[in-house]
Amino acid sequence: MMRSPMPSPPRSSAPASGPERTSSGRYSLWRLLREGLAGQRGWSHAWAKAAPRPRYRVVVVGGGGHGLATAYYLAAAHGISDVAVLERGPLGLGNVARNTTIIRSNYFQPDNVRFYELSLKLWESLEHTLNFNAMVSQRGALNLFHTEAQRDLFTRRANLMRLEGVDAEALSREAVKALVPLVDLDNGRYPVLGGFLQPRGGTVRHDAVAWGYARGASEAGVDIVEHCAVTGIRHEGGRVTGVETARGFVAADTVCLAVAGHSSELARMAGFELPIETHVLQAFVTEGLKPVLDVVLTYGAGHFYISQSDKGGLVFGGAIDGYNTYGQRGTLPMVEEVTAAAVTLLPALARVKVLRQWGGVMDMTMDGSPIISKTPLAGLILNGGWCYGGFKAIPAGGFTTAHLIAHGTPHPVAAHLDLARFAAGRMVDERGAGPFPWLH
Amino acid sequence: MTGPARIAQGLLTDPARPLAFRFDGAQLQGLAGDTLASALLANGRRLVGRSFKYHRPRGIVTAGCEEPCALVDLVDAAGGEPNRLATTLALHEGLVAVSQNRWPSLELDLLAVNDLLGRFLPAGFYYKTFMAPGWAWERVYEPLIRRAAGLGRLEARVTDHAAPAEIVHDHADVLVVGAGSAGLAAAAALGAAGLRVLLADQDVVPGGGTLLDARWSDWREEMCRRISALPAVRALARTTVLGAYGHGVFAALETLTPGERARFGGLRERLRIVRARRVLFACGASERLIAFPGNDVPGVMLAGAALGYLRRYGVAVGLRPAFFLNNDEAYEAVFALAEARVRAAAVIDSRPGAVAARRAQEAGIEVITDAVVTRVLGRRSVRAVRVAARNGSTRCVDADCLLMSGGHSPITSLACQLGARLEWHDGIAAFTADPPLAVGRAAGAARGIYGLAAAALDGATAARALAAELGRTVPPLPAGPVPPSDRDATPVAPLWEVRAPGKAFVDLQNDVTADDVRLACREGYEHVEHMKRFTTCGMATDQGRIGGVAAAAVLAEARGAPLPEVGQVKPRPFAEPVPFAALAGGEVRGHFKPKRRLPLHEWHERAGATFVNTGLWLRPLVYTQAAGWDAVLDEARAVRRSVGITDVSTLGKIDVQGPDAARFLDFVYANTFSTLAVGRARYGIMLREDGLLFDDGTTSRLGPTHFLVTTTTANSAAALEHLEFHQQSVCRNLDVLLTDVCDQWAQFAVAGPHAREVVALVVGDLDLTNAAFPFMAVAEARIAGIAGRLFRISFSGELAYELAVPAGAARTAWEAVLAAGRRYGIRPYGLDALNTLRIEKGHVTTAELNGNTTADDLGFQRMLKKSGDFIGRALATRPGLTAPDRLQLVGVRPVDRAHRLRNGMHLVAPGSPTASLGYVTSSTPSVELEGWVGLALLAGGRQRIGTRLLGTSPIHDESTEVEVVSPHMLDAENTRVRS
Amino acid sequence: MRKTPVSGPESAITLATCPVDIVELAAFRERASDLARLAARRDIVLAGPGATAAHSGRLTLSVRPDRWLLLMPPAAPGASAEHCRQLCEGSAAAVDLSSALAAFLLTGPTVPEMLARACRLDLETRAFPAGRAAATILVQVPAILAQLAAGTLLLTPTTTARHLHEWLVETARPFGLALAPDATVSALCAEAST
Amino acid sequence: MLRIPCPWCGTRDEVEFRYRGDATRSRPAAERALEELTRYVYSRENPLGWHLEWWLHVGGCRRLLKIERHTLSHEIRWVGAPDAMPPAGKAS
Repeated sequence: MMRSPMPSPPRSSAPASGPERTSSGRYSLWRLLREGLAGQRGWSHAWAKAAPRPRYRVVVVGGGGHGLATAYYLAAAHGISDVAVLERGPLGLGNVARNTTIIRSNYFQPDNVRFYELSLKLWESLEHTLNFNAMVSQRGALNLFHTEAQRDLFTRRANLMRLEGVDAEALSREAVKALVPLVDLDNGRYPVLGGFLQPRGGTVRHDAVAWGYARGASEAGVDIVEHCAVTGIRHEGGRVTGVETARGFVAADTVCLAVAGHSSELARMAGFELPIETHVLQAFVTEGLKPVLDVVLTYGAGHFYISQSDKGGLVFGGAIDGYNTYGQRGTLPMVEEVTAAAVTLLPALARVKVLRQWGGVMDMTMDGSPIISKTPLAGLILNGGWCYGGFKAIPAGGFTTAHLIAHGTPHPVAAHLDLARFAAGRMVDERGAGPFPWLH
Repeated sequence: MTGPARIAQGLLTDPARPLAFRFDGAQLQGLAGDTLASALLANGRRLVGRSFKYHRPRGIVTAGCEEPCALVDLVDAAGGEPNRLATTLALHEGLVAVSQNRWPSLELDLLAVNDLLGRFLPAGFYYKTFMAPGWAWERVYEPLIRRAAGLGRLEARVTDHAAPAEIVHDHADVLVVGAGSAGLAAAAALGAAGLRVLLADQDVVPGGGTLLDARWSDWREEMCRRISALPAVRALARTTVLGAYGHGVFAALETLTPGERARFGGLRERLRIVRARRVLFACGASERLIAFPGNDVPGVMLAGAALGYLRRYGVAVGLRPAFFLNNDEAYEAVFALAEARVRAAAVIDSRPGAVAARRAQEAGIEVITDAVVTRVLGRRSVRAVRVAARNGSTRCVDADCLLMSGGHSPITSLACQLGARLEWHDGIAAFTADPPLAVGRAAGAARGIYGLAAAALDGATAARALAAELGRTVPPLPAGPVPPSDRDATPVAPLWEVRAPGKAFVDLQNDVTADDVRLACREGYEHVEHMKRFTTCGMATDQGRIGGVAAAAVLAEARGAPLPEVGQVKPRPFAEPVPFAALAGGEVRGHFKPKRRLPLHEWHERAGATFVNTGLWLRPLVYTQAAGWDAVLDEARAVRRSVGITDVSTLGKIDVQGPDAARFLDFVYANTFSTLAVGRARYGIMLREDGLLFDDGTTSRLGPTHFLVTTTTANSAAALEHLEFHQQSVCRNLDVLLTDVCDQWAQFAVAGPHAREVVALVVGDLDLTNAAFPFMAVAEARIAGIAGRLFRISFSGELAYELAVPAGAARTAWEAVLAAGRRYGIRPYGLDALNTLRIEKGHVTTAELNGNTTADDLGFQRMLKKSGDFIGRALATRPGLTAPDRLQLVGVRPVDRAHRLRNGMHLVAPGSPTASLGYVTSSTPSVELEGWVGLALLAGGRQRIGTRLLGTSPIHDESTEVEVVSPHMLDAENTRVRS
Repeated sequence: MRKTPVSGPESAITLATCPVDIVELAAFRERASDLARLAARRDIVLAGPGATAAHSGRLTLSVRPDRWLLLMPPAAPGASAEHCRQLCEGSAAAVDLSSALAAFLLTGPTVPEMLARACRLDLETRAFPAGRAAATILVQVPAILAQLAAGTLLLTPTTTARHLHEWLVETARPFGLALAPDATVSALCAEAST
Repeated sequence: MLRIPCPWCGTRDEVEFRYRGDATRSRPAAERALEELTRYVYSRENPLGWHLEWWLHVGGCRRLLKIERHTLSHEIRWVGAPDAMPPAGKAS
């Protein structure tokens, strides 16, 4: 009974606008069985493949997790379905498809705890909201600590979470060992002193999040337009009027950028710069194994975190490479660093084989926290700056961005993520690393 | 006898050296030189595993690293290894392997029921169900799915030592990937041109395709001889290039021979990081499957694999093989097996006719042209195949194995990682990819030039071009054995799938069928990346090597788009699965990070210190092994009451010299140093450019143009970089030099009311009276006769001196102080006591300098200079950094003195117990005050001094009322430090 | 087909500690030539960039622009630095690093092959001949390498020297390792290229 | 993996260097408007393309290098001293 109750946003009952669409129908075990008898021939497109219309009330640029979730909540929670999501390639192949699938809400800044907790609550009801099983698996997120200073920091964080009504537990060394028998508590260099567990943390099948939101948005009347690169942002008198695309001009009252990793490029089209640098974050997966790791585990003496997917592969990652790059690929020094931490903490992995490495490019902000904000250009909304925390934030990011678009004012749990905070000195700096994105 | 199917002498096997091994409990025999797969086949074993999803019986499909099915768990004393490929696993005496993913046994697997339910379990079925009730996913469905999924088994046990591993760094002018005919010809030519060449080949011996054709052995031997004679060419067998990383960097995995393994302490493989000016991809092409119903039955194999087993190990994969193919290259297997008296039951060629088909017919082999296999009869082994000709006729061919070939795909993954674009060629029905010329080239089958002779020629041509680009010329090479010329061939005719009832697999390891691909397309997952992710096609350990193009072709047909437009999924490293140990190298566990030891580490050790990791440093925490506060407080008490000594050598120390040294320090510090007198020290704070505190420490002026900066231990490396960065950028016109002298100087604090008397005894002829050597004085001094420095600075709040001597003389100085202090009961004190002392005094460390605090937050507002530019000056004035409700440094004490504080405890107002107002950063039982004392960062803290709040630690279920006090809880007037 | 197998134990590696005083001379802005002139007066040859030089029983090497490390026989703590300070006459900072850097000497034909297990530089003879010096990182700690006629000199910070020394001993073992008696500065200078 | 041609040390692996970010802006003096300093500290061009950036060679000569590197291909086409600028005409 880990799930905490959260009313799912109302689904719009307004008829779909735009091109005629065939619904993919409701998913259920019974339908699956029925289709099985019929050779699985009755399924149709999970989301309608729309062509862009000349104008929309809202154009969302970026068909990734945040863009699709924003469009979904605009339609489902605010009744705004005159919306297009424009994606330059096929949807859902950016960072939503390149992360390590972790969800959690353990943060140091009270505002961040509230924001990510909203997200966690939305995750908990996601399959019912979307009628799409994204396999939200609340198996627990465990942070190990190796020094007393680290214990103090995590104590402070866990206490804050508890004050905010979020789950957090301190674990002894023995409890860590019981939960993760693979861990070598002594490990030769930085012994594990204990751990902090967020039982409601866990993993989600990442691709399914994009597909589920796309399907939900599409059924609610949103046009999802793939292979439609935005090449310019048109504005007049300080107000956005629409976007130039590879498939012609698309007018809009509001344009929302949800292109984390490439926010700076889009902002440049709109004529301003952002407090963002683009960096690559790598991830890795091993061959499939029978169940051997039941939590999301984070090492505290190096950059390394790991979980086991339902398919059996160990999915793991480390820190960003630390220099500006748009190259969505893995690099070598990080391989050594991450795997060294893995073998140190979990020596039984020594003979397990790593299959693939890949990279996703992140919007790294100057304080390590995201941006959901109005911009210097009226009518242009930014959802970006996700650093490496974008995946877990998808539901809340979409939900609060939709709120900002629909109401013109920030959602209370995302108000601290405004763009003006940098000039004002209201940074939301989890690590205290300062305006050095490569240190966050 | 080493197996009934061993019909000939293999190129690699040694009939004189039989090896015993076990598979699933059965005791079997193979030969030295065998792989586990060849030994199993020699023993007539077909069934080696169960498939991932449907638990269908599976056998060996290939003879190399592209193997999708023959994965086994290796069992040995060291805990074993899951998911080893039988096809690349060298057999050794006593090897024990077990099959995977079956229960209770390989022969009888109950989960094979999934195969019968397959119609209800299409690709992505799990996205559409298991959604209700909400709690059931984690409790019921997911555990079931997880248990059924996964392949190999890993024992979760902790070994007591790290597996041996090493990373070796290599450099070359040209890296040649692959030692087939193209690679050998190229390496010989490049070497002759005087270039440094690294020739890497994944096979146990060089030769590639030439190993499978007896006519090429002379040529191969001559090339190997030439290469051996060239000192600048290094040839590495058993070495797979795993990934291409740009800037000429490649990672390669070398598997060690048993001899080398023994010499290197059991090392199994080493990772090589190769830096090369150019690369030549001569990595060949890989054979493809054809999707038809039953293409996964044990005994259905790639034709090239059958040829490999025969030539390399002398093993016949069957005695009555049928062939199903669409290209002439695959006929090599037909002919070779026939030569070994294994006659084909029939060759089913999808083409209406071909040069090779005619040759086969001339040799008396039945070739059924213009026909396809529509079904395989047999479940655990092939019994017969059903053949349908284009003209509508069908027949059944009895056979004990079916050897298929859907053509060949040049291996392009490394080139693609370097930005090469895939290009489709109808002539070979395959994609090729040419790397950018600045990076290198591809040659031979790797770029679609098939035929050993053509590839050898292509390799030599590429070598000449590369040599020229690198400023060398390939000299005329001595005439060697003339290689046989390639036979005429009829081009491949694309054939990806035979549509007939039943499961036709495009990904054998992940159990993805052609129907799954079509379902994905029907549901809109029609981009090749979407299809991959929806069906998991190509995501298994073999990365879809043999079925990837077929899957793309099925998708293309379903989309009604040409195959080149559909493309292939983007290849990512690694070319083959790599053990963690190999990637990690030797810097793991005890060597994960260097240990940084104090000059007096051994002394502290002998004195019984408990050490604590702070960054890389090992520091004495307290001089006892016992837990608890008693010893800490005893040490701290000695300082407060008499005298103590502590090792502060970990502080960062930077020597700053030059005519502009003072100007530089004025810029990097928020306070002023140009006004500091020679022979004086000053506490300084550095800000980041964003106005927040970066670091603090004492800076001394040793001469008019000579300063010594100290930084915190935690920030020492970052502070040096921060200063160097600014010195070389913003301040590059200043004449100032920075030198890291952290390791040069051992530094000790001698603190306590008797510090002066003790220090006076070890410092010769220096007047230590307040008048001559007041608080914050600095002097060169002879310390126990050693040229050193004396500072009168205090972190503890007591009368204190810091003594610095060259680290090599640390012991002499330290022991001199101890001897001098004996009469005062001097005690060494560790980090914990140091912390107790500084908390009482209200001094901050990194717990408070946490990157989110300003000078004002910590009470340093008066230190900011009023005039002149310095780092962080402007941005520190922003409203967010000067707001009155910011977290400010205060002291806290429990109202009930018997209660304790905790670091990380939050402070709340009694009226709103869930709204955090701040938190305790540091706390300790006090020596001088009753009970616990703590430092806290508290919203509007200075305004709250004198009020009471609740300190709460929900995770400990603790709450206590605290009074907010000044952070300077002891001797706020600083009389002690000035005494 | 490995034609150059990892060399056998017969080609052993020797490892020696070098007791030396080390002083860094760092020239002030545009005073490098003054420093060179003053040094020459005392028979000290300042090595070129990335090079070593030996003269009159002292070894200099340069791995940072306008900075030189002087290696000389050990004297009383601080004495060598003081000597250098006087020599510079204000043209350079003379900073004592005798206690900051530990020095090891490795000899044997397989030293480059052994060091390639940590060293990212190309130490092959043609790429790193005698007379060359370079600063780099070995097993995560700073290291200065100098190729001398006497062998490969390795300077590394003292507080992590044990870490590197342990690594050297462990890694050299399969190559055949002999611990040699201390090497003096004059041994380091022997036949070194100038 | 980047291989950075250090003018003092030769070409070295990226692990020897510490990245110090965007090198296109020079620091305005503190007397200048707060806005200008805010831009200097927080605002980034962050181009997909050629990028001028600082790297400190901490594992070698400890010199600060100014490098022009492509953020997609990672090609490095110019390396210079802190006060140098890449040849004109290569700015984009």
